[in-house]
Amino acid sequence: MIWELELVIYLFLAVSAIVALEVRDLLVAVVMMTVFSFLMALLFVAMGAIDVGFTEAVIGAGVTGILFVLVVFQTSRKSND
Amino acid sequence: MVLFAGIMIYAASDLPYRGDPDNLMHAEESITGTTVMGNYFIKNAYRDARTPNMVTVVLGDYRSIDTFGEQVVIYTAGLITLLVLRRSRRRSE
Amino acid sequence: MRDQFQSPIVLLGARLLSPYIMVFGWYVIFHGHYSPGGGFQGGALLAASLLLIRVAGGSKLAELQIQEFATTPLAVIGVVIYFATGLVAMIMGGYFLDYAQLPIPGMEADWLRYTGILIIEVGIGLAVMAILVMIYDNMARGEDYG
Amino acid sequence: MIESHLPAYIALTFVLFSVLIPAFGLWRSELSQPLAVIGSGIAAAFSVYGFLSYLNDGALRYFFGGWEPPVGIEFVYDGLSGFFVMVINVVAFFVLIHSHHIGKREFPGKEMPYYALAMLMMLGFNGMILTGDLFNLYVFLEIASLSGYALIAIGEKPAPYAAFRYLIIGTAGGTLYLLGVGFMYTVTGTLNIIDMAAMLPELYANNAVFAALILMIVGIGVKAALFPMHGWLPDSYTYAASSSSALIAPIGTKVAAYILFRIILWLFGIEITDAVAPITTIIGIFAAIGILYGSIMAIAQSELKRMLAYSSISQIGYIIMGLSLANPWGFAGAMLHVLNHAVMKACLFMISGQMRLKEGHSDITKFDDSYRKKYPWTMAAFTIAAISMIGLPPLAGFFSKWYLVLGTIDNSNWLFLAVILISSLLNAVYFFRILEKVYMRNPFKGQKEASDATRDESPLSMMIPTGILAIGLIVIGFANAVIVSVLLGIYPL
Amino acid sequence: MGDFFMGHYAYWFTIILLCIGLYGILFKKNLIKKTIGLAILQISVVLYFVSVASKTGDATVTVIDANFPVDQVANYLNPLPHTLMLTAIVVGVATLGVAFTLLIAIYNRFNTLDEKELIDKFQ
Repeated sequence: MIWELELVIYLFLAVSAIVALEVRDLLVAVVMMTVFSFLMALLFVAMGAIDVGFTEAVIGAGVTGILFVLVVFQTSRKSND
Repeated sequence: MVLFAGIMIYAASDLPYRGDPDNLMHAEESITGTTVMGNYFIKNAYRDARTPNMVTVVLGDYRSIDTFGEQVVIYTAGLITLLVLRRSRRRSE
Repeated sequence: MRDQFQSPIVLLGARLLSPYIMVFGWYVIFHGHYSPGGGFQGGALLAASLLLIRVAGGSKLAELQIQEFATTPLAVIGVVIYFATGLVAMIMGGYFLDYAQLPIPGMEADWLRYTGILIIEVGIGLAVMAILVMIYDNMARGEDYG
Repeated sequence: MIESHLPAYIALTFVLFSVLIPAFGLWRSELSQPLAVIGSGIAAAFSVYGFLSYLNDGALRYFFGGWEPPVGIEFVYDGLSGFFVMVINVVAFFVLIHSHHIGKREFPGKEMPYYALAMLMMLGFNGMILTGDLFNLYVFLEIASLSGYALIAIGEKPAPYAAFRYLIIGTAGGTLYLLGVGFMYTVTGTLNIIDMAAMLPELYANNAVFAALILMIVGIGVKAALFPMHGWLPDSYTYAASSSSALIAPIGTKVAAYILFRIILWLFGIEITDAVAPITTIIGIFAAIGILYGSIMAIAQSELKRMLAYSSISQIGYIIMGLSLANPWGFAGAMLHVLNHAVMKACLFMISGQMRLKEGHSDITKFDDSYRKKYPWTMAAFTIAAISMIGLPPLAGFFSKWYLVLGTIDNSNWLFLAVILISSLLNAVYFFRILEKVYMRNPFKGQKEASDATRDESPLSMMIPTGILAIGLIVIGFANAVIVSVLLGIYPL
Repeated sequence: MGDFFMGHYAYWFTIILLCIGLYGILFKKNLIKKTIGLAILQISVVLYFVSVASKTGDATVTVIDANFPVDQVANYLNPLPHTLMLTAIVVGVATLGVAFTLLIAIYNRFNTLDEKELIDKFQ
């Protein structure tokens, strides 16, 4: 529990989540979502949950990222809000 | 949503301190005298299954039906893509 | 995925990387007893190695690797491995998924549990790999509605 | 031997058949539906047998993996769960028989994944009912709801959008439930329901427990379509394929209501639930608003399935109201209403499926008196179910409302009594509207005369399940005293 | 006060993330944005569970090491929430897969993913 590190990651998490929701270009939103997942994996490892961090890195950042990109390519890339 | 935030903060104000080893979920024995799961797993995981990684033991043995359900969830998701998106070509048509 | 122009460098990188990810996936499945990892992570890594080729090289190349109609039986096999393990234990007189009742001669209860966990992790890995690839394939081909 | 493994058998039958159907279905797709019928038939037989043996031998706990409950996960087969499992499995059995022709018409070429997912959904519902572990309940909840979204997404053109809205709302609800479980786990250190219930009396002043209760009620209430969270329901039931809505409508909301019963009456108990704020009263008021809202909206609809969907919102209100009364009569009335409503709604949705198969629509404004000649037995079954829905004696629907009324009188809660009576009148309005169109002479000119129509009854595989359910309503109506005496024995206090 | 802060700041940040996710679900009109909000909500709940599993002091990760005897439970983190969260992550991925499938089906039929336009096309 290194609380300074955790605090920094928390701030980045909040920023990336807000950017992912507010940006108009959906591909950027998806990339920010992947960044969010990866930071979250980092935070899990920092808290000692290596299994959960590993899973989040592989599944959340990897596979979900690929599927998100695929959906954006299959549908439209623009968003109105 | 403000209501939700209010409820959450209200709840969090009374949660036990994070990481406190005297927490009830980390305690040796619960208030009614039954076994507390977390400590049982730490103490007995290696003895029961000869596996150093406790998470694997809990996942695969103690709570194996959870894991089975989880596999079924993934299986369900696969079947759903098959159901919603694909249409099998009949030979007769 | 729609026809993008193909970059040979990306394809070369993906082809170079894919086998190592796959080997690492199997390592994660079988080494889950001693280090972080297990069926889900390993299966997801296996799927990632297959998806990498699919993303980089398009579906024609990917057909050579694992064909689309093969994914559903693989998923079923993965579920059946887990289910049958539990069922065998149940037939041998224990509760469902009671690995100590597995009919493997010459093993104590704790080593039987060790083996049982290994078997189900392989089942989970297979099912997760097959299904993630299946989701990708079905999504990439779009819906044939109407 | 068979008794001690019974809870596992019921759930595992569905797993087995959900694996068997793809295995055979890749080879021959037309085998899927018979296999699904066989699977649910076996499970229904197990659950009826299990409930009978429960009456003789008492409750049963099944430890998965051989680990004792605080450590492992258990399935609890007591009176409440046995009753619910029996109701949903028997109803699902009849609906699956009925879906043979609908499947050929509404989703051709998709039988294999459809029936496999129907099996998985039943597995999820059975697991939710039987499990004695809060996190395990979440896993089964997700199985059931994921396959439910998929079954709804099959159907008319807007069906995927309806399913997507349901998915967003339902998953958010599931996540809130999981957060509630997290609070409970943090405070008590256990996930087992029986274990936790023993600890809670010493912790009831804790804010986190109260917040967890609210989060769980909101999360499950989304699934149960409790009044403010009902927005997903009408669209989903209307656009889904007829067999999907016939399968989900009688079962899905009932199971969510079961979870509410389990959480409020068994896990927390009435005293702890009402310790900080009068939760049960608030739920009851919402249920009352839901009853009136659903009935009034149902009158405004012209599409049969949408009308039935709004009627579902109102009927789930009765069940939740029985929970909020928290006395034995209200409990018995709610339980009896679960049984009745499952049978009635299944019957009515099956009839709307038959209308869609035969006429190609289920639009109430196009109903006329030629239907009486064309489909005499279908309309007879519809009449029985509709009258039972309104609540006229001696059909089943009357008795559940009667016991609910007894419960309100017992609590001297005159507001709820008035709500029940008013909504019965509203029910009568919207069902008699249809019955009038079918049985009275049509006032419009240029319509087909009844004598012109020839008899064109639905196929036997649809007519027999509908008929059996309609007869079942009469039987339940006459046997209500026996059922209620059993149900009163389940009440925990 | 400092003690209270150290004990609770993880909860507050988790609550902030939960509220961001809920905001995305409730107020965003684009369906892919709604899905992103859903993912944020789910991962935040995972974060809550992981943060309550931690212990102060020199507790290590959940792989047994010969240097740390298992008799003293303070040596190891609580493995149960970690296990639960493995399950919850996989369930979340399955949910997202289903959501993507439905999104593709919706786009295929209505050629838009904006909620307002979709509701306009119904009438």
